[in-house]
Amino acid sequence: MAPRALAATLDTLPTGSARHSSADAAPDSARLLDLYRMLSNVRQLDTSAVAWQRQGLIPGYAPMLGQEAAQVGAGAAVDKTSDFVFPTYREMGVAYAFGVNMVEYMSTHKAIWHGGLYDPVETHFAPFQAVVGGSVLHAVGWAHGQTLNAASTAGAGLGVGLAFLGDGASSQGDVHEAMNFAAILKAPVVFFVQNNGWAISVPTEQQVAGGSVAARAAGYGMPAVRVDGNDVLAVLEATKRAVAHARAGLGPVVVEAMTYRRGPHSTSDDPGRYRTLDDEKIDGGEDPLTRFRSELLARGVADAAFFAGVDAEAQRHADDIRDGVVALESRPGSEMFDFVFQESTPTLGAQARQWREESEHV
Amino acid sequence: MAPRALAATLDTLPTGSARHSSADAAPDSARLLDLYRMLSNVRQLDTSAVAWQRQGLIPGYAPMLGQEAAQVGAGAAVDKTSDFVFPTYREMGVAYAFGVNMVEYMSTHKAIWHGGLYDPVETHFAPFQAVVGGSVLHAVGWAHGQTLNAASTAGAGLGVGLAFLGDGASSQGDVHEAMNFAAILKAPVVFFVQNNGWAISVPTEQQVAGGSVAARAAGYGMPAVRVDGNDVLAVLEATKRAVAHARAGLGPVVVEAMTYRRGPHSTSDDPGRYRTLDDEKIDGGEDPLTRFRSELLARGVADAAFFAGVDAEAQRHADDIRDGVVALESRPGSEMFDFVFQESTPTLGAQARQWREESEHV
Amino acid sequence: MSDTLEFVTEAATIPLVQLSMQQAINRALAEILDADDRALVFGEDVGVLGGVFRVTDGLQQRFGANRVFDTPLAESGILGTAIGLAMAGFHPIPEVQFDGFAYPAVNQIITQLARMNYRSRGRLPMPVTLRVPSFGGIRAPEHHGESLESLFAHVPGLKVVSPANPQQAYHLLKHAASMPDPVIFMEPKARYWNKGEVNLADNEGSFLEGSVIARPGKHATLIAWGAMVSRCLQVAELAAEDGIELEVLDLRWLKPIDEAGLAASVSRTRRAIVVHEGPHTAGLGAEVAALVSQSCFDSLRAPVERVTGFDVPYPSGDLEDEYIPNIDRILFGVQRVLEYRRG
Amino acid sequence: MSDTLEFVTEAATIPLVQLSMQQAINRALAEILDADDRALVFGEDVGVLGGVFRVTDGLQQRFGANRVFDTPLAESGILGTAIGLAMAGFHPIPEVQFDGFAYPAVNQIITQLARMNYRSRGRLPMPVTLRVPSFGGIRAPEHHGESLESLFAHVPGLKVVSPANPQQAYHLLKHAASMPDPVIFMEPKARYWNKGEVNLADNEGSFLEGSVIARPGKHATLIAWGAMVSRCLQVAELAAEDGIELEVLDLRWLKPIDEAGLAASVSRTRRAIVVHEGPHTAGLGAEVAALVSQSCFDSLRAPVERVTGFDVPYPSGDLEDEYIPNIDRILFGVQRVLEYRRG
Ligand SMILES: Cc1ncc(C[n+]2csc(CCOP(=O)(O)OP(=O)(O)O)c2C)c(N)n1
Ligand SMILES: Cc1ncc(C[n+]2csc(CCOP(=O)(O)OP(=O)(O)O)c2C)c(N)n1
Ligand SMILES: [Mg+2]
Ligand SMILES: [Mg+2]
Repeated sequence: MAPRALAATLDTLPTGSARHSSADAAPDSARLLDLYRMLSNVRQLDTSAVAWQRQGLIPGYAPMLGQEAAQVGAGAAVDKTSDFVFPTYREMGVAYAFGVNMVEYMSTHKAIWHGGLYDPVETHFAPFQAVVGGSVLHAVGWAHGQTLNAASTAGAGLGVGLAFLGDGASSQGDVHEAMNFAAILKAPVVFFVQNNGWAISVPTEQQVAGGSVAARAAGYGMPAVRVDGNDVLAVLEATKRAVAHARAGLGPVVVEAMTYRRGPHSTSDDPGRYRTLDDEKIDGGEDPLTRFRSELLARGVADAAFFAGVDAEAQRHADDIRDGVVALESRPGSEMFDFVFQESTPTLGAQARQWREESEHV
Repeated sequence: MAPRALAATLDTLPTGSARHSSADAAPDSARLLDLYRMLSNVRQLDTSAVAWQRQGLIPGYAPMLGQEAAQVGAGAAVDKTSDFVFPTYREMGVAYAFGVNMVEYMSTHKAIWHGGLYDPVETHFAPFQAVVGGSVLHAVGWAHGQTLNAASTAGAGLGVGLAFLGDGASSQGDVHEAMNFAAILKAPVVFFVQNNGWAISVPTEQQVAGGSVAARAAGYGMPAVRVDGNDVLAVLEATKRAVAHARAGLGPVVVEAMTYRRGPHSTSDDPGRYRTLDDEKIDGGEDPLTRFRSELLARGVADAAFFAGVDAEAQRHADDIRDGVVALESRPGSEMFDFVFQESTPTLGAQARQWREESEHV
Repeated sequence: MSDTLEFVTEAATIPLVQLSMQQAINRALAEILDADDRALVFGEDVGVLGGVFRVTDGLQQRFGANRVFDTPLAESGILGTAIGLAMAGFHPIPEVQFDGFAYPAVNQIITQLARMNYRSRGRLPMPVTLRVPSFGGIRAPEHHGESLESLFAHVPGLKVVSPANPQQAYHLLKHAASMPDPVIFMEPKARYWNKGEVNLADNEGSFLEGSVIARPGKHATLIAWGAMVSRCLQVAELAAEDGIELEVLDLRWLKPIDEAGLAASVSRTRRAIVVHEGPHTAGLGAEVAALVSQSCFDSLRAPVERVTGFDVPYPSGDLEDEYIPNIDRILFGVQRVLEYRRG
Repeated sequence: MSDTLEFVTEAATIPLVQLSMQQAINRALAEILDADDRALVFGEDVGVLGGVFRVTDGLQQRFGANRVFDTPLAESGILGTAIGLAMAGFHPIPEVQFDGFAYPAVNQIITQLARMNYRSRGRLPMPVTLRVPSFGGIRAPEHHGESLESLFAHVPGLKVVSPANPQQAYHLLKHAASMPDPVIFMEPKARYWNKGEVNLADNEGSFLEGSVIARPGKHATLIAWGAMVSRCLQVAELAAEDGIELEVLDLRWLKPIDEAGLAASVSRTRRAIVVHEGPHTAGLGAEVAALVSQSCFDSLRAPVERVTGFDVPYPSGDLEDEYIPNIDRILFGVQRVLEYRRG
């Protein structure tokens, strides 16, 4: 079996269908180096977070090892000011590329607050989502809202909703409803599928009938791009084109990034029970960071010294984030009651008072 | 706009992929006359049921006017002994073609028993289903059960589940989950879609992104046939091929019968609020019964006298069924409690006793 | 916070009109759409058709297909889209066509709509008013007569209200749509066509909160909501002929429940019967009975009676009147609390 | 029908083994699959992996991928398929991976699984046992600590049970799987790893029905289920040091509820505290409190106390111990019922 990332690609997205200056321009060398910087930082942070869990600093974590190119490429393709990201529980790399405060992001893995402590409105990065497929419809609704807003404002291109989902999530009814709603509403949303080969222990072959989520798009009259998800430049380009298409009001697009979950599903998972190290080697293919390093060397825009410097910097950065995570304190129990409603109720107020009396003895 | 039934057809079902004696044989003239007999009876009964509602004999009814060819063709294509039909609330014509006792079938419309009084086990016709898309997954589970049974028995062809759904139902998440499960499990199930142009007041164009439910099948790696749903022979042939494919263990098939809901959604609906009579004329095309009459005349297997005789017979038959429906009595209130469980509970027993004391004063 | 209906008619020189509940809700929706350009109405058949009950009649014509639109046939899709629209700053007022078809949306309602404000630490409020034609009594097909109030009331993050008459329907819907939190608005479909007097003048907030005494009395309190309120009023009429004065408390808000209003009434009457259509076990009547049994422990002279639907699936039209609490069954419940003697 | 645990250990010369609840359930599943070739186990990751909690460990290897299989990631699909398999004569034992992920299946559970026997007038029974790892206490991500018992108990056509220890898990699961009706089997995931003595010998039916007295006492009855039973036993230990003898009633069957067992215990102790993890309003504690307040109206010396989760979304791990009834909060509840004086 060949590396999954190299699976036959599919591209039904009309090229140049939408004028998109940014997407047309191939990334210049500064941009290329910046992409590597992000990849290196994300890799470092992901590896560190796994270590934090082993050290007991955080109770659990969902590694994205191997998906760095897919996540950094996607995150780098959207506009922090006009677009909105709807992540799952594994989009640490997108959060990083999108500029989310990573200590606030990691707070969810420290069991401090389910949605994370970052501000979704300021960051345009929706709260951490633990329901598989749960937020895909939200992206469609949010995106349709941009269309409705545009009806009143000048047509300066639409804000785009970027919905993240996995191969497993594609089985959920909500994802079908989301794709159908989006196509009917012509909503500016991009369904970004990270097909990483696994849903916990279930391989894509037993999950996605037909073998490709991108191939489903045609059934909704939607364009789709299936791309090598371990090639950061390919992902960046494909996502930019998809976003430009949606931004131009031409409707939703599916991007399926073929990648591989090189690590366990989560720190409590044991992949040895359902796949061998050989499988991992063959299916995983070449490490996306190694690939991009070779690419940069080939292009002559970077050298070993650059990589060493960036990687060391990433290590320091991860250590700083660790300090921040260590310093994170639990939220007061009173916040259980504070955020249930915008306007609390007498019943809830009474429960909060009783909790204070019995648990805080005040 | 052209009649919907003549919409471009689609056929990805490998011909002869499965040996299917019955399906190969073109219907002989006896069979042709029998099909007309069914069409005539279904038309007559449907028209009568609408009248019964106006007369106050039944509180409501969901007419299938215009869908006779689709339903009779589908119903005639399956095997009463080995296969199982999973209807919606509008499959009166399938029930008739399948030999369900029509008085027992109509009991649901007399508000006597939601599922109908017919025996689903004996008739291989599942209870009347009021949840849109609600029973499609049941067909998949039942069909997979046939595969599991076959594992133990000799491979004499699999029982096939025939799931009925409408264009509107195709939007439900459950239908997506059903198609994906079926394709993954290679379950012997045929998804028979009656695309009748409307989901109450919502036209297919605002419902089915991409325009065709059959076109969705490819995304699951499933074959599909889109057929003129007002041509009873075309429907019969397409469904037979689909059933043969599934029976041979080659997996699920989607059949989309393009037809038209010529009547209101139900006797309480007022189509004048969302479509014009002209729309109905153009979109509806030629009456499926008229079409089949011409066909039989052209083939010279029937003449006006035959049609007159059959239609008169159908009228008498409908009257007999009406007598049966008139004679149907309400079920005793005690049955509210009798069928909740196979093994009742102390709580429910106490409620039943109290009901008897207070409502039957015994 | 309990208020008597007299309160309404007291105030003089205020615009009174006769409206059915269906008209009152339609009028409220029109006023909401008119006053709040972020408000959106959508669902199955709510646009061109104006809803299967005509509750949204004329709204699309008046406010356009951007503000009032039909969706594909998928309830989870409707709720999930509403959540995203709320995140984009809109005030969605979606409809699910019938109670029983809220079930496909339960995952989005419970895990998303009810929690987004909490999950986002108050940064993503969900000002969503979900209209659900509810309860039974219209001889409809299966799943068209369900009572989901106890399911919804149990969900942290939701508020739940059900109007008993046109006056309340008009004002409570406008109030719900003005709230920054998700509200499930349960419309007693069996009462859509009953006309009643509607006072269009704004009432101060207090009128919109808590329960109301639909009829004062002193021998026992009938506690009900939705379509059961008018039935309890009938029962009170009949009982009055025998000199039994029943108080009828219209709970209205099923979450939060007006605990003070319940306690005030029952501590006076010292006897209570809670009446609802939904199944008995773990129905909202259990919560009401538990609250009253606690708050009125000293004054109660008899156990709180629950006259409810049975623990059976909502039956077909012919058996509807056997399932829904009817006058006889409610009177038996009244008799039990009045005749109760400590053993 | 209430029974004491002594009953179990009384009987001599019967095979006793030490098992964790996870092992006990795994063993019960193996015996069910072995004895009933129509039984099927399926769900997400239950096959090769053996379940995220290893509850189905080794079953696929032993019984093959036709009897024990992984499904695509869709809970409604899992339940809908189970219903169809039951129609085909199988005995499905599906799993939803976590409580919070039963919500996407609620429509199939309520409108289909719970009603098919009724809709078909008894011709299409649904011998489906749905395993749901339930309740909180393991510091997991969002939606991994929910209590759905009041939602399920309210649904006509469902039976609901939750074991408190390995002995019950083993026998109740085998019993549930032998029933011709749908049973929701709620496994207290926080107790998966606690070992306990399991008596493998069959017990007569009576042992499998109704509630059990986990600890006898005379001053008040603590009513609990699932993981709260062991916590209430701790509380009883502590209270005993102060001479307060608390009876601990393990409800076990959440539908049907053992009304007789509840009445028998509380009419003796004359005081009751019901404890559960789920949110307070319309929680199953309301049903228990309503039943006890009625059946023990004359003997109760204090209002029934409810010590429960709050009406807030199940919080993140750090706040878990503030949300789930802890020993302090339960003791406060005990104190309230013991110190109550009629005003
Ligand atoms: C509705 C729902 N069902 C089940 C789960 C448990 N679960 C968490 S992640 C996961 C697998 C998801 O696979 P995929 O969508 O491919 O994303 P990946 O984990 O590969 O990133 C499962 C089954 C869940 N969180 N939500
Ligand atoms: C889950 C669900 N949602 C909504 C409804 C209300 N409803 C009944 S039929 C119908 C339209 C169905 O359209 P379609 O699937 O095309 O079937 P048709 O009526 O055209 O035969 C709707 C919305 C329902 N019965 N079930
Ligand atoms: Mg995956
Ligand atoms: Mg249709």
